[in-house]
Amino acid sequence: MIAEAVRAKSPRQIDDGVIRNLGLVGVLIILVIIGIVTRPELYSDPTWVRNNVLTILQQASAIGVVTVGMTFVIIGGGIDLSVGAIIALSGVWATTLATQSYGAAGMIFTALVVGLAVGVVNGVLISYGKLVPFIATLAMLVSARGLAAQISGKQTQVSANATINDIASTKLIGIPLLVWILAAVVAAGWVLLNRTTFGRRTVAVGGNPEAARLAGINVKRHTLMLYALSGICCGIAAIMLTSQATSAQAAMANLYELDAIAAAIIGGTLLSGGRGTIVGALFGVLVFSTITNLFAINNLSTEVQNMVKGGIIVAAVLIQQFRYRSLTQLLKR
Amino acid sequence: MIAEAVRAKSPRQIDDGVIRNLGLVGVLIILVIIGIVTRPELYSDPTWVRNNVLTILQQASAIGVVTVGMTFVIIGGGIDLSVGAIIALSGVWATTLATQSYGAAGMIFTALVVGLAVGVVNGVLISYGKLVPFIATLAMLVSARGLAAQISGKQTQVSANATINDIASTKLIGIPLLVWILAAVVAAGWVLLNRTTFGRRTVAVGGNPEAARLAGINVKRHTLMLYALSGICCGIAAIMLTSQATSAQAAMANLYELDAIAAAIIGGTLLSGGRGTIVGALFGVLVFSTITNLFAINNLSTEVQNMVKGGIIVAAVLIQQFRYRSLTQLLKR
Amino acid sequence: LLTACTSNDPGTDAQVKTNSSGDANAAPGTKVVIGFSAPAADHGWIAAITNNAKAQAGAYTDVELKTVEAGADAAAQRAALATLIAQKPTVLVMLPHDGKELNATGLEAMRAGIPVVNLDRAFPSQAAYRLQIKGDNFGMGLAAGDYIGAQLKAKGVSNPIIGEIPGIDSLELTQERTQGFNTALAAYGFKVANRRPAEFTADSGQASATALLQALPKMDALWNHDDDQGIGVLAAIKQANRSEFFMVGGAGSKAAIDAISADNSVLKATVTYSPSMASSAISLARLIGQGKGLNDLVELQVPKQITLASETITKENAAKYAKLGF
Amino acid sequence: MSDPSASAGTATGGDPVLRLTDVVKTFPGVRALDGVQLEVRAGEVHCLLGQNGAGKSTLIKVLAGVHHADSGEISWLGEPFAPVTPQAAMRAGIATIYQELDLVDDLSVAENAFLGHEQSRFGFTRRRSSAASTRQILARLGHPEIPPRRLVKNLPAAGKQIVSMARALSHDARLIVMDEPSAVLAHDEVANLFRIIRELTAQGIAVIYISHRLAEIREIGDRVTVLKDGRTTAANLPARSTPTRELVGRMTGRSMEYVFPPRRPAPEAEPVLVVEGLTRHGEFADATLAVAPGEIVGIAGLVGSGRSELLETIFGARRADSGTVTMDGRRITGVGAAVARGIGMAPEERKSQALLLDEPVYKNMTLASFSGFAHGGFTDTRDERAAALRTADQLELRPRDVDRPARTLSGGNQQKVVVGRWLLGGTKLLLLDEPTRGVDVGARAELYQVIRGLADDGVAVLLVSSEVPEVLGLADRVLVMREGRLVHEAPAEELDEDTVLDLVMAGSLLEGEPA
Ligand SMILES: Nc1ncnc2c1ncn2[C@@H]1O[C@H](COP(=O)(O)OP(=O)(O)OP(=O)(O)O)[C@@H](O)[C@H]1O
Ligand SMILES: Nc1ncnc2c1ncn2[C@@H]1O[C@H](COP(=O)(O)OP(=O)(O)OP(=O)(O)O)[C@@H](O)[C@H]1O
Ligand SMILES: [Mg+2]
Ligand SMILES: [Mg+2]
Repeated sequence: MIAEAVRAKSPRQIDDGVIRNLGLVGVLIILVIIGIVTRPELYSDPTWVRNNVLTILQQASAIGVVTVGMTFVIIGGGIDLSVGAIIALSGVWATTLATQSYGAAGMIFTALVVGLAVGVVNGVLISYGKLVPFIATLAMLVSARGLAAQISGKQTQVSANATINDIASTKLIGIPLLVWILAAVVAAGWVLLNRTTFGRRTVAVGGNPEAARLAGINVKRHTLMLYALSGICCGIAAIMLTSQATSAQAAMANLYELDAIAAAIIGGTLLSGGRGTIVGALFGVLVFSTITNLFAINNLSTEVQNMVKGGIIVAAVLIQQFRYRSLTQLLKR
Repeated sequence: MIAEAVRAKSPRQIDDGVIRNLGLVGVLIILVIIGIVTRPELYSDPTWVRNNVLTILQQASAIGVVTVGMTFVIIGGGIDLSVGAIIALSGVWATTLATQSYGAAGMIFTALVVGLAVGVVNGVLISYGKLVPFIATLAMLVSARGLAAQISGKQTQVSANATINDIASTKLIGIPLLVWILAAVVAAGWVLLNRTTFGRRTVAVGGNPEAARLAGINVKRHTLMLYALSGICCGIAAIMLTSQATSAQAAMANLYELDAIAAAIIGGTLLSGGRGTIVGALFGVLVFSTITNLFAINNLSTEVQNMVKGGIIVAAVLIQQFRYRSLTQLLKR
Repeated sequence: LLTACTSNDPGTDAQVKTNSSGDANAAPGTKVVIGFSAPAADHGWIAAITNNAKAQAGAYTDVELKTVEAGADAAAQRAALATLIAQKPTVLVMLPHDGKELNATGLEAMRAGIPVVNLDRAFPSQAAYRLQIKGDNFGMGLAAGDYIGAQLKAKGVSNPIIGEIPGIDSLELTQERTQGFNTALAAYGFKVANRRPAEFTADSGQASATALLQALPKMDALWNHDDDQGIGVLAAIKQANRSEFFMVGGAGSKAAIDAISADNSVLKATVTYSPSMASSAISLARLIGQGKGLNDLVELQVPKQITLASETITKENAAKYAKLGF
Repeated sequence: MSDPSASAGTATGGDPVLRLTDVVKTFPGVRALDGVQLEVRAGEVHCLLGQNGAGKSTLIKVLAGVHHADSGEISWLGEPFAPVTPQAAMRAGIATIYQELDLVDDLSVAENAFLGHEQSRFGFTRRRSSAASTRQILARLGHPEIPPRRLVKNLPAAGKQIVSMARALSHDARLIVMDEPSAVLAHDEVANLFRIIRELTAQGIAVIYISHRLAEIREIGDRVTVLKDGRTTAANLPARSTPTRELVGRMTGRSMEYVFPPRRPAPEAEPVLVVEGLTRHGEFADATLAVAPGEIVGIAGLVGSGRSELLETIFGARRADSGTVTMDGRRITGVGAAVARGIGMAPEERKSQALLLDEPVYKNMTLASFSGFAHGGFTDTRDERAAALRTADQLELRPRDVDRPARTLSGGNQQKVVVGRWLLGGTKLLLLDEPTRGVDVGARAELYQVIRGLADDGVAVLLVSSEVPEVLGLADRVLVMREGRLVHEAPAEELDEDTVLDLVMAGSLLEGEPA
């Protein structure tokens, strides 16, 4: 009987996602322990530790915002290779002399609108032009960086706007504004994915597009909106990065696409779509920025750093899988 | 009557792949026409045209070999982000002073073995370690480049071996040896995919791994072999590139993974696996290298070049789709 | 501080030298077609190289400049140069992606009878170029290390904590700079405490500097290889509220020189690696094309090798260098 | 949206709500609908009958706005009707349960039920209220135990079917179309379904019901329309009184009886397959059985009793917690070993477990045997194609075209491809899990002949089916499975349908489940 089948499976009640995230928390803890063991003198200073946590969070903020958008796109069955390029284009456009003359509001507005516009173009190409997402956004990557180089004359454009530049150094209740922005985007992303029709339809569109269509969902329009959302996230990230670097240039946010996709996947998002969690994606980003921090405080050379990094990523995923399996096993009893 | 309709001949008989490839040939022809229109004085010289074709083919040769391996991996339901890094590691390992002391054969052997070994590690992580291919090969990308940097001490290693260096300048029957190698790899790849049980398994494993497993195919072992195959292709490409540059370094073949994946997909390979063609992948590579050639003979600035390139890629895919649709329509009658 | 000097306007700050002082070489001579190729610019220094070359060529009535874009990597540059060589320019000026990887192309051009001016990144083979103009990467690190060593010694710091932010670490030029830096520091008995490479971009500079500052809660001196990424490095320092150390830059951008003369940040000096070498390369390529030599030299032809000295710009001499900033 | 005037009428006496005239729909190379006529009245259960590939699913997809008719007229509630999207059809009051499950695995039961028309406020889903509504619908469907917040991927196949039905009921529909809803349901579930259908028709809601099981049509149907090769060959036959001969004749163009091939006296032989104490915790326990060459052993049981899991574990596709499987005296440890020893399994879910949808039919048929056709690693597609064509003829595959992608076959024909795969190879033991699911009456008889023929040639067959008459008619020996345990074993001759049903249900009756 279905009744028994249903009862037999009750351990599943505890969400896969939650267990996976627990695994990532475990990975984070292990990374911190490695840090403590290797550099005890630093970790013995509470102020330093506090600052270190804030630094890690701050360095995760821009890429974290991008990853939230990316997670939506991937859950919806797509991929966005153009996020780094969108950031560059938004950042460069927001820091031209002309835009800067409109002040901070003008710059923020420009970055968001450029991000949104590029996202919409991606979305239209993919949903109505029927281009494979990989190809469409790869083409956009190339074009948007080209346009950014054209606009900036390949120069680093310094931001003269104190308000923009101050975003990166402002703190609220002791926590950097950038981290608040990340928190807000993650919270909004979580609500959007889990508590709105938009989010639920995203899962449907990515998980079973045919079923979504049969259920009367406008799959094309929804797909378009996902890329637009990713574009807006890139616009936000562009402002954050511009503020951090007090400048923008065509080569900024290099390879952010890889980092964002990797973070989303490590966080438990299925590359083929239909499943993923925002909190997991956040943890994915944190794992990467904690690894970077660990390398920095141990002064590893680039080549050793790279060799080790691959190993850590593999280990992290294996630990997470192991925890996942053993936990489900445990809960089954 | 259905029976009659069937006898009328199902158009599916004419392979989707063939029609798609016809579309890509169309794209190539259009690109050449653009070249003729923009630089008629060059195209009026038959020797130049002949040389230009050979140049395009030669530039396509190393990436073409990589793309063949990548196409197998993708058809088999995976992805290999580490191809560029494998090339770098193979190339660097093959050009250390120690290896060079074994002569050309030693260098070639080293490159192939290193490529194979890294591919096997990828395969083991993915099939037996159950890592997502994206993450496993991304980790490998980072590690292999790190190792290559370590081995080379971040120096460009010059090849002192005349045999190796001559590969790039040798011609057989007027056609560069590198082009012959590409032709051989493509031919072998085509036979392997379309005429052997290995190819059949690849399609099954990528198309429906559960069905393949239940049909008695050893999905894990096969997956491992696919990454090993990709690794060997990278080893071959490493020798080709080393010969062309008469040197190798840790940063060589940068972003080849993106180019190879893009070429495979443009050639009609499904990113989700289960479908793809070797000939299409070759055409995909040729489209990219013809675009580069077009830019070079028109001396476009990098930024304009990039802006235009995205547009050309989109247009190429749209043309191909259009031709695909109208051809199937035509054949329906 | 940096806010006043956006470099959004390429061209105006290009460095041009016309020999105006009644020099015989300045007089128009036979027409020279100069082929030029440099890697795709995605940061300030390379962009300045191309701009300088164009501006310098524009200053001569007898020079025609044919530039080809070098694309994304050595392979692309090889392909681009193949088409350029086919057009038989009088002289070829080339800043390769990688000197070793493009050595073969240099040889090919020389064999085809086209003198090659090899800019910045050296060809290993002597036969591959007619003239080599290089910045001094090792010397740059040496200069930075010397400045830092001297300053710290003067201050009487015995066991200084020194940070380093190089550019893209896989490049050989980065290696040479770092080696020079370490050599100079070793002379003072100092060494680098932490080294976080960036990617020649401001945002990567910010990220690397943030990591470095976190790893070194107290620091005495910092060398940042590249003033363009230095914009981000300085931003990170400000965001971290740190000022207990001083910083030395690299390359010599206008923004950096201005900051040094304003003396209101941790940036106290920068060691030059001037993109003006592109202007010089065009001038000398013209002379080679016309078979002329350098006036102050006894020899009748342009010499085979020129290595620019890396100079240290400090508050004291900043005014003099202001016009060379890029 | 129940219409009080309609609900007053008798089941067959309502006004016509839907009328199709000369509807044509072509796919590349196939005229799937070739002039269909259909009339459905309010409050009736209108059955669609037809062989696999006759066009039934295509017809209902035209109604649902998934496909668009090439020509012909549809009138709905007296108005011309041509739904452009599924949404349009739903808004017009037509809800559909598709033949292929159309659920989203990673959404909950409630979210699936209300997908596309979520209960929401300002875009925020109203989780509590939609859970409550879902619970209500599930209770109505006789399954209050399915938690609305459970992810659908964690439900067994039958549970998924219930969710599909819940989705149809969540719409305020005036016509509900059901495409083979009973295919994955067991006996008691079907009774449940019929109860709901009766409730619906009593409210004046019209139902179009598609099934290959004639007995069901007799029980629930009011009128029958028969399709053959995309055409209506008979319309509005009385469902209860039309003789089977006539129905089958109209479907197939020849007269055929629903008969089982005669059994031969079982040869005395040592068993090839021996299963001892096989256990997977939570699925089945202590299964001990043996199958001899030339013998057909059937396993009867309710949906969810663990039969599929048992079969898959025997095949090595799942790892046993304890117990052993031996074939010809050799242990089976994994699928590779099983296939190498000559075991073949036709799994339960053809789309996810068996088919390469984009590959041609012949490659699907030879998926387990292509290396046998190969010479030195090089495939021989000519031989493969020929062999596939022979099997296709055996199973009446239609269209008889082995080069067409499996995706374009009708549901029943896809099932034939999956079964055909194992008829091709030289298997010594065949594990068949619901081999006739969705297969039409005519082809079913053929399939029985083929299976019996194999047994006569010495192949051992272990068969799982939710249709008790099939198990009784085809098998030599029957095992009854209840809640993961084999509770009874007897020669098929000694059992009848009622006895088996009693044995099968005992557990659930004790638990007081609604019958
Ligand atoms: N998407 C498609 N492309 C091409 N042909 C198709 C497609 N869908 C269905 N067909 C063809 O249309 C015909 C009718 O198929 P349909 O699914 O309507 O049959 P059915 O009566 O539902 O059969 P079954 O009882 O097996 O479910 C078949 O020949 C089938 O192969
Ligand atoms: N994906 C799954 N994960 C864990 N347990 C499962 C899964 N699917 C089924 N089960 C368990 O296995 C038991 C049997 O499931 P299933 O419904 O497949 O049985 P069955 O007898 O083969 O029925 P049928 O084949 O008629 O649908 C159920 O009680 C259920 O608890
Ligand atoms: Mg059907
Ligand atoms: Mg089952």
